Amino acid sequence: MQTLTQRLANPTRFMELSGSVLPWIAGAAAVVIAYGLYLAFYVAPPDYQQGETARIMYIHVPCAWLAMAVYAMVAMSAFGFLVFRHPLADVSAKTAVPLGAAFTFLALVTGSLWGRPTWGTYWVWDARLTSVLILFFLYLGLMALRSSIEDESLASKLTAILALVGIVMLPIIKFSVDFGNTLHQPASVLRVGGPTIDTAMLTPLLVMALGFTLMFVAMHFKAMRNEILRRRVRALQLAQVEKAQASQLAAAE
Amino acid sequence: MSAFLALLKRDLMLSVRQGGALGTALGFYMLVVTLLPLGLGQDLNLLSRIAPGILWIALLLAALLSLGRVFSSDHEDGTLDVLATGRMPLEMVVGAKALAHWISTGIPLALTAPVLGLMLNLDIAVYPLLMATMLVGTPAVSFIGAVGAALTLRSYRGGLLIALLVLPLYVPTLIFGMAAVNGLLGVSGTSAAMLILAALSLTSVVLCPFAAAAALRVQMQ
Amino acid sequence: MSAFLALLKRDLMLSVRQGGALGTALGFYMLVVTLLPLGLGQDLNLLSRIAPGILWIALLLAALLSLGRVFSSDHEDGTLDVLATGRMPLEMVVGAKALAHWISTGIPLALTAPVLGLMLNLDIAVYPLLMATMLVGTPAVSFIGAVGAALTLRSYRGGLLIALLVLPLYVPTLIFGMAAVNGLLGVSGTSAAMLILAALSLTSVVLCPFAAAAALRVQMQ
Amino acid sequence: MQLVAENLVLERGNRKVANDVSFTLEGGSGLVLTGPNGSGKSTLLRALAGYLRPASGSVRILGIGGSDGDTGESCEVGEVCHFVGHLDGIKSHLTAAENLTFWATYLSDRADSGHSVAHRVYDALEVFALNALADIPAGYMSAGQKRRLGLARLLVAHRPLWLLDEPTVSLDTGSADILVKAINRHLSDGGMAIVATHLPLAIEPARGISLVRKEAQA
Amino acid sequence: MQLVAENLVLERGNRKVANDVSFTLEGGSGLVLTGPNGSGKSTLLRALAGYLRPASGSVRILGIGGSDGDTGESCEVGEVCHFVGHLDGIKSHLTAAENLTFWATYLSDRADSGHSVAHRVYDALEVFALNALADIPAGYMSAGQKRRLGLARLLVAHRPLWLLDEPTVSLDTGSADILVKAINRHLSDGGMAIVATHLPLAIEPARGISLVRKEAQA
Ligand code: HEM
Ligand SMILES: Nc1ncnc2c1ncn2[C@@H]1O[C@H](COP(=O)(O)OP(=O)(O)OP(=O)(O)O)[C@@H](O)[C@H]1O
Ligand SMILES: Nc1ncnc2c1ncn2[C@@H]1O[C@H](COP(=O)(O)OP(=O)(O)OP(=O)(O)O)[C@@H](O)[C@H]1O
Ligand SMILES: [Mg+2]
Ligand SMILES: [Mg+2]
Repeated sequence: MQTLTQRLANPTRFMELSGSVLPWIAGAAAVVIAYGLYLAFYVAPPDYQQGETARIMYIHVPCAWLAMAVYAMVAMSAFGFLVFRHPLADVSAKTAVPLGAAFTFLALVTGSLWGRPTWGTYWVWDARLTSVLILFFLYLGLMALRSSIEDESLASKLTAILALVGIVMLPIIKFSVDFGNTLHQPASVLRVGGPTIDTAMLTPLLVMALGFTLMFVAMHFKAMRNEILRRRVRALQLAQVEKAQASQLAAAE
Repeated sequence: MSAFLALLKRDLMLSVRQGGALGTALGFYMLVVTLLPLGLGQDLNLLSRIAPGILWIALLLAALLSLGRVFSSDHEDGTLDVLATGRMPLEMVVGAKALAHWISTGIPLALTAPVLGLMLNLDIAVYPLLMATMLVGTPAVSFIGAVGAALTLRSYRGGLLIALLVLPLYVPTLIFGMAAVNGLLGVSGTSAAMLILAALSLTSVVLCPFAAAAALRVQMQ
Repeated sequence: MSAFLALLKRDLMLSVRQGGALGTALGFYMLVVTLLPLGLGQDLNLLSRIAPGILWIALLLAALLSLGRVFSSDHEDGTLDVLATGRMPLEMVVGAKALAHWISTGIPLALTAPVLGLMLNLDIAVYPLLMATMLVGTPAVSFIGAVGAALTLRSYRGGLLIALLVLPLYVPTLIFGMAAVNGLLGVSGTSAAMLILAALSLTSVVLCPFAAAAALRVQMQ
Repeated sequence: MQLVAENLVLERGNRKVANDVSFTLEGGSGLVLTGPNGSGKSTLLRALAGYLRPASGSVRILGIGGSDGDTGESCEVGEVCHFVGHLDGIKSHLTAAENLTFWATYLSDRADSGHSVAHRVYDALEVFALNALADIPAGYMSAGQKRRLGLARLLVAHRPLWLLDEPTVSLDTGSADILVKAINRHLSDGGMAIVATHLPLAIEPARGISLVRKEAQA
Repeated sequence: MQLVAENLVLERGNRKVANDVSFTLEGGSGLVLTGPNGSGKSTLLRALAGYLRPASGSVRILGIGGSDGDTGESCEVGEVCHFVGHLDGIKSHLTAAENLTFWATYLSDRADSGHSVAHRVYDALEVFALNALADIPAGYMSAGQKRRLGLARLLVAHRPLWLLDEPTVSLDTGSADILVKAINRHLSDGGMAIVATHLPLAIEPARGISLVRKEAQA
């Protein structure tokens, strides 16, 4: 008997299944984010130090979390592809990279925008900010390597290896606030010993985080479906070229 | 002329095909700038003070290192031999390839500098001037670099050896580029520095192809 | 074992023959450090303050860029195919080549740093520590770099693409190297940073050959 | 000693270039691969050497190991073969002798321990008429001289299986004869050789396999 | 039209590899260079193409230029020849058609203005049986396919003189025939061809020059 993952890993099954759940996930993401925004702007109190600007947090923090979570997912997919040689794992890794890069970019931009009023500058070179920037470069490296190789299956394997090597950076980013002096807030939610943040702010934050995660899942499914279709079209085209070639060669000989 | 354009077009095409030359040079540029604060500490005053110099030097390195295989890849697969037959002189071949390098690398690098300036806390007022000096100065970078690439055609050390040969030749460009940006010399001094920079670029565009072609010829035996 | 030594010896021999690998990396190192005062102005206080960071970063670049063709030159002339036959696993091949790179480039670069420190007006008291961190840290540079070189075996962007892939991975080495030199953390902090640096090097010596060999294998089809 | 290839299916960029190739090669005999350009000779050789993973099927070599204490079970082909492809594996900055000395040390096996490295290198240079060029950097050699140097590698270390991809390219007739003699001597010593070629070669005893260009497959 | 080589002395690394070579080649006829490995065939061809400066002697081509208004005086051989050496001059990142299109544009001469670039490329691909591979990157081709693509360059632009260094390397017999036919057609159209080869090739009309290995000279 096949396990659930095995059944899901069949591209055809995946297309059917993702096709039917995609609208629901997308809808849920929209609803949760809308509710989260409502909570963030109308219910949550302004920060006693930073005032209204603190509301950027409800976008910034989910983006920052996803930036790291997506990389973990890319690495897991890469592992799955290298070990089990399953094409779907590669599709997943390939399509998650640009999304992860986008979330990282958003975390950087929202952070910078927030930094201007609170720290008086768009950018400081502390460990946390720099390490997120480095994560962004890792994503860029994955994309650059993949695009630099013409042979698709080769490109997949090489990027998978790089993704696995890069995973050593994740703990460094996560714990960068803990060593060295930094302007950035230390973790107050995802920390050993439970969150230290006020519930009035924690709830909207968690709702937004959930909404963003759902949004990521929806976009990832959509991108994966596109990629699978693209590969099918390519295979068909190749087969046609092949046929034409074969008949031509036969005629030539 | 059509041969010149064909070569220019092919080189630009290859620079796109072969794994985004552009993206890589830009990525290198950004990474070098990112590493600096890690090495120097995060003192923003310090950083904004050294920013223009750092940006210029990192640009020189990124442009230079992407030049490495401009000729040697053509030499290794026999293309250079064929390019040397026909009526277009080798000097024009060098010109086309250096021009392609400027378009595909020099210009984009110059245009990225402001973004990096932001991260180094560089005064926004300096951006237009910085970009202008870079746009005016990078032709010299590409054409002088081509001489280095030609000289190291058959050397296995490629990239680094070129750097060694060519970086000293970049000193005038760097000095006048910095002089123009820093505006140490006042407004009239700035425009004088820009003029000199332009003269440097023009001179290298005219003279370097001859040196590079001569270097290629002796190595094509 | 004799195969490992034979390969190590050949790589060292080639690095001497092929136009002085060593000289080139050193020359690059020196040039970058020399260009800095030109770009930054010759404020000696400023220079001596940024010296350790600059020396480390320039070392990373010089080491990295000399790695570019470690595998690809062997690939292009068919040597890699032959190295892969026989009983020595590809992991050991990678190990031998990375080790050769460390010996021929990493160590000399670390030993040159004080000379350049002199030019940057660096406090003499810092020299032993600076050299020690570099000696301890450079194995990580060579072995992590080998992964980058293996990943870009067939890419035509060589040098720069490696830099893009590998520089982010050098960040921990750079950070702890700087932490150890700056002694910001006090004596005990310095030795802790040194230990971490050594751990980074050891880990990369052990793990990187596997990643690099895997990358080579998929490209040797 | 026996090389067994079973139902090999080889793919290049998602296209099948060999479908269901099976053969057995006994120690002491050769196999000549022929076929038009693009029919998959090089691909097959690379798959046999283990560089290319077959889409399905297997290659095994049986009965090796008497000499170095293996169990005599099947083992990886890559470990017991010489592969000479389109590229020579020669460093142009090293002299002919240095190139061969490196390969002799790197590739040497317990079976070679009878002869010193220098001795084996000298013999190999001798056979391929390269002694006059021993101290000349390979970068200064003509195409055929370089090819001969690449082939001399076959003699500096013992390997039961030789995989040769168009070995006579650039060789003059005299050199081609030398090569054929070396192959035949290897076979008569109980070795095996698989040679892809477009020219008729007097390899004995040898069977031939002729590859055809594959039709398109979905 | 006439190619005149007079008293050519060629040196490689301070060693003479050709001493006092002289010949005249008339339009419409070929010349086949033979000789053992290292006898200087490639060196002679490179000297004719102008890559290598002869230690003494001269190469001139006379009577070219009726077509493009030159004075009919002698001119540089490099400008009017096709050179195909051991390397193909093919970019593996470009497809077959893109490679040829580039060469057709780059090399085209006034004599070619009758046919469009696309047309010439199409014809050349056709002749060398490469049309099926037109849109495949050259990096994916087999050794022989790549060689054929390198040779197809001969047909995308007109040049009176062809210099070919072992052009049949890696070609199967069918492809070698195609090449010989193309050379013979070029000769019958009044062109000239100089071919270095180790195999007998049916080039007509052609004289042969056989080089011998030079003894070491101080
Ligand atoms: C470009 C600049 C910034 C970047 C790259 C960045 C990055 C990050 C990252 C990666 C996290 C997730 C931390 C974790 O879960 O451990 C985070 C969380 C957070 N950031 Fe930022 N940040 C930036 C600027 C700012 C600024 C200016 C502020 C406000 C002063 C800020 C406030 C926060 C807060 C409050 C959290 C939540 C911490 C927690 O509760 O776990 N960030 N940021
Ligand atoms: N770059 C070089 N530097 C010094 N000597 C060289 C160089 N290239 C070739 N030679 C020497 O010149 C001689 C002639 O070489 P050439 O390549 O012309 O021979 P060839 O007739 O083409 O041989 P083959 O049939 O092997 O291709 C050889 O002895 C060779 O060693
Ligand atoms: N790296 C590659 N990627 C994709 N396809 C390839 C690759 N290498 C070869 N091919 C294709 O595989 C087929 C077989 O190629 P192969 O090199 O095995 O042929 P061959 O029999 O050795 O030909 P030749 O006689 O020309 O050397 C060819 O059609 C070729 O186009
Ligand atoms: Mg082949
Ligand atoms: Mg030759």
